[in-house]
Amino acid sequence: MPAFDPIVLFFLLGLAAGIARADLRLPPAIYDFLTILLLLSIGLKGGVELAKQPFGALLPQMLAVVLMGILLPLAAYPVLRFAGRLARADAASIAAHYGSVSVGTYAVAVAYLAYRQVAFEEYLPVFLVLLEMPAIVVGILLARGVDRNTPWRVAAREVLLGKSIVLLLGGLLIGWVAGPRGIEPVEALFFDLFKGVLALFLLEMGLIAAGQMGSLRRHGLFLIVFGVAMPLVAGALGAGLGWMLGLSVGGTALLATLAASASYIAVPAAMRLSVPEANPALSLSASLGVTFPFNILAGIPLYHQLAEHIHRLGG
Amino acid sequence: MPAFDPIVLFFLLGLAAGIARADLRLPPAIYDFLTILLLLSIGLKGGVELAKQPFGALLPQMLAVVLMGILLPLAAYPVLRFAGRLARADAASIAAHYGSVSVGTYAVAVAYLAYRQVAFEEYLPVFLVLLEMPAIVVGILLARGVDRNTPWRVAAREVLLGKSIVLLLGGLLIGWVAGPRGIEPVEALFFDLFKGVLALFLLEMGLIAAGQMGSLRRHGLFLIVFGVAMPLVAGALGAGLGWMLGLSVGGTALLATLAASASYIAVPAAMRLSVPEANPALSLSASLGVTFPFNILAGIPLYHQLAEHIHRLGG
Amino acid sequence: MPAFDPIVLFFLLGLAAGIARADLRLPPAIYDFLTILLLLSIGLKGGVELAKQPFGALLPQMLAVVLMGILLPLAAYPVLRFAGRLARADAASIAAHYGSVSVGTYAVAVAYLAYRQVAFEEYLPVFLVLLEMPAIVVGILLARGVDRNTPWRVAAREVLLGKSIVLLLGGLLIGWVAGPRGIEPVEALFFDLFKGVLALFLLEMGLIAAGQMGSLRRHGLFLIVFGVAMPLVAGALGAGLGWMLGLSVGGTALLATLAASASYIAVPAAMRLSVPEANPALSLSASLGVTFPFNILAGIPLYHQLAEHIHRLGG
Amino acid sequence: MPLEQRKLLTIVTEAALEHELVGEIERLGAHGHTITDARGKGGRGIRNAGWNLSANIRIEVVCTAETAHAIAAALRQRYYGNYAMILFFSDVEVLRPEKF
Amino acid sequence: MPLEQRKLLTIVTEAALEHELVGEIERLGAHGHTITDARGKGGRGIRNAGWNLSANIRIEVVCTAETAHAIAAALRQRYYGNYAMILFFSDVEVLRPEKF
Amino acid sequence: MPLEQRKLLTIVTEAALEHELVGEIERLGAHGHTITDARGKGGRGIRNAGWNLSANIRIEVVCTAETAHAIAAALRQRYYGNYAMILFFSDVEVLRPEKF
Ligand SMILES: Nc1ncnc2c1ncn2[C@@H]1O[C@H](COP(=O)(O)O)[C@@H](O)[C@H]1O
Ligand SMILES: Nc1ncnc2c1ncn2[C@@H]1O[C@H](COP(=O)(O)O)[C@@H](O)[C@H]1O
Ligand SMILES: Nc1ncnc2c1ncn2[C@@H]1O[C@H](COP(=O)(O)O)[C@@H](O)[C@H]1O
Ligand code: NA
Ligand code: NA
Ligand code: NA
Repeated sequence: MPAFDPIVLFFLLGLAAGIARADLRLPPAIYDFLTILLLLSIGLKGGVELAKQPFGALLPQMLAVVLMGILLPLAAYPVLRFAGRLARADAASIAAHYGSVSVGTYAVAVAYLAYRQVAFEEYLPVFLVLLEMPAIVVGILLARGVDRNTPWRVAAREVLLGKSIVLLLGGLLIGWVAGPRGIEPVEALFFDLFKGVLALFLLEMGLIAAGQMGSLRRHGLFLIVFGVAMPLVAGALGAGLGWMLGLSVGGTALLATLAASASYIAVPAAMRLSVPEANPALSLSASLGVTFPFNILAGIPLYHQLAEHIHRLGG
Repeated sequence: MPAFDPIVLFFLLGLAAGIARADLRLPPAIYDFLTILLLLSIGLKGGVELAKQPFGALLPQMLAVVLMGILLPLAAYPVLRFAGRLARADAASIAAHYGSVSVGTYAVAVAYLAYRQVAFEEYLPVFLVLLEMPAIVVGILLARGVDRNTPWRVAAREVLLGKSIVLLLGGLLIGWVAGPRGIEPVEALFFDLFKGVLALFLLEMGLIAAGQMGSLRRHGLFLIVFGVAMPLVAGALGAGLGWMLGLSVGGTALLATLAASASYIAVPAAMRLSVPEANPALSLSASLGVTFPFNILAGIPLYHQLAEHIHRLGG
Repeated sequence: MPAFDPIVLFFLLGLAAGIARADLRLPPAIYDFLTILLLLSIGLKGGVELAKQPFGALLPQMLAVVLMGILLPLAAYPVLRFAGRLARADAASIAAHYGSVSVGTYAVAVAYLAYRQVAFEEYLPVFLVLLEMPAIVVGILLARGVDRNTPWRVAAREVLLGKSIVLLLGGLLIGWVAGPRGIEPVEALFFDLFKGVLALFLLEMGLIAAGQMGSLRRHGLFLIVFGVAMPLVAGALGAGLGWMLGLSVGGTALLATLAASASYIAVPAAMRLSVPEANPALSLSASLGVTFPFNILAGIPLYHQLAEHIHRLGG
Repeated sequence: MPLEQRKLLTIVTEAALEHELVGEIERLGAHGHTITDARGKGGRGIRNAGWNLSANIRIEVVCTAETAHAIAAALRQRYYGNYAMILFFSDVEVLRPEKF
Repeated sequence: MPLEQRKLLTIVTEAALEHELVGEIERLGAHGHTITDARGKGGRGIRNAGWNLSANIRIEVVCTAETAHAIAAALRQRYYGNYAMILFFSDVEVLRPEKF
Repeated sequence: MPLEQRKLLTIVTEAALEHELVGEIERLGAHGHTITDARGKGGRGIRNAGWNLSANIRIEVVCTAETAHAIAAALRQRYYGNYAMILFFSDVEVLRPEKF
């Protein structure tokens, strides 16, 4: 069995094509479509499983996860600001990206676990939803302090009414209300095609990541180092938390992946409008050009091993 | 079992997202694609079944259905003109919308019956095709009388060569020529994914319906009342006709749904060009903002009960 | 069993709709998407099978196929130039189109063989990749001689980094690395939907072919005759070569189809930039308006019979 | 470089009219046109491209002043009353006057 | 045909701003606008439409010179510092001055 | 608001040329460009965007009159003979002359 899921080969193809400046790109409408399918699929899957859980039992886990989403950007900020000598707005914006999560990375981790037949708590998409937002609030506060002029409404609108949350949450609700039997008729599209859709999505992500290489070169070594070190640290924290919350090995690996992943859909959009002085090229080249490739190529197997390790040690 | 098919949850999600002005919309190219898939799927399915029928036996049914397509708008017009006090062109245009049919509503009804494992005459897509057109001719005549300047060629082109008819009819023909075995290789796309495609389509329809709410508020109560009452009356007529034609319970429910549904693809396009003085906001807000939601949320189960009732009474 | 695969009915539907000037067209983004899916599917399928072959054994076959790709345009050129009295650039460009291959035609042939359960060497997509390029080089040389100003870099970029090669080759590599088990998770999208995707693609090809009819009428009889005769001759050559290389009946039929098919994606794009004085309407109307329909409607069954015949005669 | 004056007529209107307008423009003497898909807002409300009935197109025609005025007059007469439509003229310079 | 002068203000900027800008333009007195999707390159690098964050839009507003200048001034003040954005004015003639 | 005159050069041509033209425009001194997808009709027939070979693009360049003329001259010389292409100039006013 290869070290990584064959699905990341599509990412590598996109990356290679992008670096070679091949005449290849998915039409924007298709990229949108694939994103919508992924978000709905993940939400629906989570919702169906959520229906089987006693909701009360999840509450403490949910609180702990939100706490992690607040602490991660707070921890990243000083590193970016002082070790990286970044401007305040840039440091805050990047911190927000890394405190939040990446749906694509999560999907690859799910595919990875499925490929290895590792079970996990199927309600984990709930954590995905929960982790989207807190880091954005923290990031805005870090950038502007407690400022009366902060366009909170704009930021809130961008996040709460952004595609990611609406479709994840919408999927969760539909899955929850409809239940396993109700979802059956749409499984062929949302579940059977999931991996294929993810493969195409990764192809495009490779092309996009290749496009970030240029600005990465301009913005120097620090972002590369940060883009690899941060997910490792965050992944370890996430794994630790997963174990403490009593998640299975698979669930622990997924929570580690969520902690380690950096947003490139919801957070950039929100930050662009609420902290406009932050340079989006910096956060995106770190998140898309370094951390995303690192996570799907090397990170996820690592977090999985880590989860196994902790569970073996911790019993 | 819930009162309605879980698939309409996607419509509700779209509606909620639209009303909340969420940043969500399917790219136009995707909406087009989903429509094309639905039309072809329905056509193919019907064509395969048509191959099993003696065509002659269908002819009387087909004539009766066309007659219904002529009578419905004639009945709706005076109500719109005099009770609703609408301008002649507007009354005629809305009448045409309600005399014709909605493919989306039909698809939801098919999903609803399948979910409940209610059988129906599989050649019903033929009626769908037949019902598209007569109401348009009636609507134009109502608007302009027997006028030499009526751009019949434009109207005919819009309908006969419009996407709906070409794909439904094309699908019917292909299904009919290819037969069940010939269609097998394309079933994975056109049949297995049908419900999933419909779910996404309904998501977008929810967003579109939400967009109609504003103009609905402007154009007042009458359209809302008409948009609910008209499908109820037409649905009852359709159910009666279905029973008289000897259709099964499922077929009767589907014919009732066809009668009750209002067009939002073929008719608006044809009317825009042949009766330009009609305000499209009126007909669309009634058809999309009231009747479509009403039918898929409450109407279809009702028409199904009605069909059962008639068959029980009528024997 | 009908004489042709039911899938070509979708082509006929598109053709009829196009000729009738129906209001039907796939959004460009969707056409792009379908092309991408087809190219990746064919590549992946080939790659998986390639993994099972000793590569060395293929080398002689590959060389022979490349040779055919060089000879075909060299043979076509004098006919076009002298019998057809075409300008040098035009003759060279059309020769390049016919020396290269059409992915759509190949896909229909694969569907045709699958429908008839005729086996073939699954690594044939390798030949598809190999045949894309040589004819382009030959075509440019024919048009410009050995000219120092020839923009070889532009032409090379157009082909090597064009969508066709990148996705076919990328698919081959991914399939080869991942192997059958690695590809399994994405089979639902790339393999199960293949025929359906092809059906939609053919629908659009019909519409495009209909658009070529006008310029065909303008450019006269010669192109029509050439567009039918050339594939017949090339198909016979391809069948002969297939038999000499020891391919199965199915493989022989496929190689004949490749030889007989004319490019309409990679070659036109490359020629437009490297031989701009060639009129693209000429080559496209022959390739899309004559040869493509001829091949999928009549050619493929013919090449199949031919392959059977040769194998029967040759033992 | 010898440049000559022409008019650029820009029309923004309902996508449903594309087929008809293109014919009309040609009949009135224009030698070409360019169309892009658009969305927007005006007196007849928001038209934002989600689906065909509410989509806009933006048509540009480079032509002589006479042709531009003839097209504008025809469109005003036939479409202003019932369709979402605006049009405006601007001055442009072209290289090959015989083309326009 | 009586024609009247107006200004055409063309803005090319980040797609992310669409919602905000449309509101701003309306508040400052324009009666309509037209938007097309675009890609391009400028001082802030290549922006080529692959996905929303790097996509551009092109907004056109036909209005009086005063409104055009008011919009330009507001955008310059609020957005020039932090966003990819250009704008330019041209002279156009319209048929129905009351509309713009 | 201090405004300065610049030229707006608009090119409508085959989508296949995008990569090449963008390079050419930059080499000739323009500081940016904006591209939208388009369809249309002209001397070389109907080009309606169904697929890449028959699709058009519409390129806009705001620049000095000299640069505009230099680009136009280069394009005329290299592409007019063999490609579907039109171009035209108009006068625009800009806020930040140093950008263009
Ligand atoms: N002042 C304006 N500036 C730019 N575009 C406009 C303006 N007014 C209207 N439009 C465009 O023209 C279309 C039709 O305008 P109307 O007929 O006023 O609804 C609108 O949907 C807009 O795209
Ligand atoms: N000189 C120019 N001509 C045409 N469009 C331009 C020009 N400069 C910038 N743009 C467009 O305006 C957008 C923002 O410009 P900038 O703020 O300079 O990055 C670019 O992405 C281009 O689409
Ligand atoms: N008179 C015109 N007005 C507007 N656009 C034009 C005109 N002539 C040509 N075009 C556009 O320029 C492209 C190339 O023109 P041509 O080289 O004449 O075929 C066409 O496909 C149209 O999009
Ligand atoms: Na994270
Ligand atoms: Na009806
Ligand atoms: Na060939």
